[in-house]
Amino acid sequence: MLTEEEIITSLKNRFGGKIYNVVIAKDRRVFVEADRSIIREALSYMKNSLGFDHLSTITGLDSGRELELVYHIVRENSLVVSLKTKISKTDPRIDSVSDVYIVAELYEREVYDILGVKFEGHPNLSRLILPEDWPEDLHPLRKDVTLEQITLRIDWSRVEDK
Amino acid sequence: MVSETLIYLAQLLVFPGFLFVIILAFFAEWAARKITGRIQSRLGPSYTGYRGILQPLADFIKLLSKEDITPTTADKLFFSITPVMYFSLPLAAFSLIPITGEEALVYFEGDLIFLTFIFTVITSLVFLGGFSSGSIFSIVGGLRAATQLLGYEIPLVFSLLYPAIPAGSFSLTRIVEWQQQNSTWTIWAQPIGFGILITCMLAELELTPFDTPEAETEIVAGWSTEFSGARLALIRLGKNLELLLASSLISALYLGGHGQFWILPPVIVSLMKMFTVFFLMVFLKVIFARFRIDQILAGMWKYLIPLAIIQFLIVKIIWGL
Amino acid sequence: MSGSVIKVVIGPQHPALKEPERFILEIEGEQVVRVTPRIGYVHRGIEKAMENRTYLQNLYLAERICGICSHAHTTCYAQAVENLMNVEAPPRAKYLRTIIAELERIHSHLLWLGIVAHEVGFDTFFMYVWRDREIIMDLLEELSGNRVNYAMNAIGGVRRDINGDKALKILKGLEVIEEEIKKYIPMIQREQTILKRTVGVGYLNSVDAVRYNVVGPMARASGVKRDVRRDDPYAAYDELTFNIVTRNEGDCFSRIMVRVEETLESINIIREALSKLPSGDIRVKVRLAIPPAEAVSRVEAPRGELIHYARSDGSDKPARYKVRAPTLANLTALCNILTGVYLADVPVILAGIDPCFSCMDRMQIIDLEKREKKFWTLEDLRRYAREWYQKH
Amino acid sequence: MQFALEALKNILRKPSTQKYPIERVGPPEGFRGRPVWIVEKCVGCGLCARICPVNAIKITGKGREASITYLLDRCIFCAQCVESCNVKAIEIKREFEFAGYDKSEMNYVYDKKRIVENKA
Repeated sequence: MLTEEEIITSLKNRFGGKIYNVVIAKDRRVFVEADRSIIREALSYMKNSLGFDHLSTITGLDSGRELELVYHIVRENSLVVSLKTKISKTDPRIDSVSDVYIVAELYEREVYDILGVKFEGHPNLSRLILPEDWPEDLHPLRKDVTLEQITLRIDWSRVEDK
Repeated sequence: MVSETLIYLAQLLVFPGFLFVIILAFFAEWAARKITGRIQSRLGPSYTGYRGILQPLADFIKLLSKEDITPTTADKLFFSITPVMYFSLPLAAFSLIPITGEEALVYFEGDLIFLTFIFTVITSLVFLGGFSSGSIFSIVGGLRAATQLLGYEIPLVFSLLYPAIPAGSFSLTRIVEWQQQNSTWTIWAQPIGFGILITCMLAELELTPFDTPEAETEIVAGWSTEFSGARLALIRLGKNLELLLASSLISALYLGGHGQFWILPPVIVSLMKMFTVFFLMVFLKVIFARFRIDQILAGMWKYLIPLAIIQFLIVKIIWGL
Repeated sequence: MSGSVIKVVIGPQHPALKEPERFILEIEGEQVVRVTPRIGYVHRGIEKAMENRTYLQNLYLAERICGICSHAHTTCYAQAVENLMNVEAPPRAKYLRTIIAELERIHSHLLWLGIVAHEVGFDTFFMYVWRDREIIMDLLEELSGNRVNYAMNAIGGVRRDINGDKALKILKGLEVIEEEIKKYIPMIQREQTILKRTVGVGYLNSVDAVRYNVVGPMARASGVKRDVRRDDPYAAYDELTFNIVTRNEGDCFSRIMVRVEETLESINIIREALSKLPSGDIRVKVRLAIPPAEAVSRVEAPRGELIHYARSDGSDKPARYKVRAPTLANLTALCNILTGVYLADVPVILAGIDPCFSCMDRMQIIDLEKREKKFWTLEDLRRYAREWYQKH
Repeated sequence: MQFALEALKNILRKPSTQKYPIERVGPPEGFRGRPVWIVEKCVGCGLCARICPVNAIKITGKGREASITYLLDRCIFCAQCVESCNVKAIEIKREFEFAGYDKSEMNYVYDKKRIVENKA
């Protein structure tokens, strides 16, 4: 049973300065920030060496100036590490982790849908939840997208007047 | 001569002919729904008429008033013929069954074989109806009905024909007569045959556990998915008629038909027996889950056909030697 | 062989699916060779909507993510917000949350058992199970004021108390339910038609269950002993003793049995929680001024692990609120199981994961409230839409 | 055949459904139905309108002169308004049959001048 501190130490030993902003919010909840270049490596290290075999989900969010991805990984179904990374808003690209965690394939498609992040190496990066005719460049969860822009996408002119 | 013809016509059209049978079918549907409801801890139909007895009629009229849609992919000719045939075949076949007494309205040597043939034709109609609808669900449903036929056809025919062996006749009227003369029921000598017949009839009538052709959760309404309005009304009525036809056939073949019982008139006796079989089938339908199509075929060939052959040997030993 | 492959589309409207979702199955004969899911038909845009509502209003929005596990979602939401604010719900509130959560689990599992019976064509059993489920629904209505959206949770506690009178009613109802379930277990285990359709169908071994990150009863039916209630305790679960039901077969039948036995376990949990119920306040007064922070909250919903992630930026609305419902986690494994099975087994397997598609899809929402006009007629909508389309 | 006996037992058992419009069971005590404003108590602070998660409450005017419009078709019956009201001017009724043909008939207006609740 590794403690929260031990996990952070071993992460820091392995990746050094590319791991920062470590917060242990409460028992079993750890928030870590990592450089985007090591995300794939860090996740596969944590899965294979530290026993984080469960990827709960990937949260994508728009923090204003840049986009953020949060990988929630779980060890022994109890210790949750939220690995955060920042990516640029104009050219959002990051390595896909779908070969480390199979389920990531689905979660990455969701993030691609709502934020437009391109996952490099993803086997099938296509729409997951938005309709097929949704505009390519309209990513609903970005902060600059207003409710008006994503509201009422029904073509009423095609509906006959009674 | 003229009056005789008129009486015969009245018999054919009113009692015990078409009108009587159709009313009986509505009543049977109500009874089946009510009993299913009570078994499932529900009320069943309860608003129309006394305890909802008019509900099947109300449904029928409602369906008649609904829009009749023919899919563009459907084969128009067969799509229109199937419901009519599906309704009229069992209705016509009813005149072969001696409900009221001594003789059926129509009888001839070999009418049992004719009845067997009608049951097979009905399944072919199901296949045809499904195939002519042009919808994927209907086609799968029709195909499943045809596949299922491969399984139950042989034991069904066997068990239908066994009662003819002791009676020495292929006429239904003669078989019932034979049972009365010997004051016995065929079921005592041939219980296995009765079991096989009930099982195969469940499959023929597409009732659970053999309702794969219209498995709701897999293929919507199966072969009848695309039918609507008056066609659906006819199909539903036809289904009830077929169910009644099957129960009256079983009661005639195995339970002694209209045979005298206490002081009751023969028509009451035969109706009582008919509804006993009917309720047995409804009850069986309610207490099972659905088999898969491959499991049905395997089960039919593995168990029912050997059983049918055993029954044949028993019958042969008693009467044949 | 590509010539003989037929594409069968299940959904978005299909009787095997109680909610709209589409699965494109490529079949050869009666066997499935490839499955492509297409989700998003009940995508309501809840995550975006949450960013535009206050924390208090979001509590009720979170409740409406799912109708069946509404309490699981609000518990998760309340915990996340409490974490953001660094407050703890009082112990009595935690016990009350546990009791409602377990009642909800019983009702959800029974609902599912009925549906699986319906999928194998056994409508009578479906009616029996749903009849017995009414007892729980009535209890929940009595306790919380509504059959489905209980609105029991508040930020910092619960809204209604369970007094002695209601506790007695719960115990009485549980007795009836327990007797019924115990009667059904041997029936399910011996009824041939059910066994034929479920034993060995939809097999998932324990290695794959871990590899595909399967959660909830589906993982436990494959022998993976994972349960957030024990491993990552929340509410009052760390003070209660209970077993985690697991089975090793990994087929649809073991999924049935795991869920049925879990309802019995839930009954015991409620009894223990009622007997241990501490006295005290049921909620703490909180001021909804939330500092910038982030929180991860996990709950064992009836369908498995539910995870919420919240981030606040100091305003009265969350900066980001993420919900991942258990069905989405099981979707990858589901598609894998479906490959190679018979077409007739597809509904049973689909039902086997107890899918809840409304939970799975969230996001865009039609929100007219920010407009100035109060009531919109259809005509207004049309005009608005035409103008909108001309502009863009 | 496991369910044969159970099925037979159920024929004799009282059915668990009812003929709804003829026989009906009321909701239990504490059921969250339609909220009702007690105009005498209302001080017109507008808190209920602000916290309502679905904006089902509109308030016009100020203080004791305020008029409250309650939109039944938007209401989700969460009873948060009842809980938030500082002067306990909102009560929850046990009513639950709200189906109607016209949305515009589902608005209730609570106004000092008219005192009683009116359908708008």
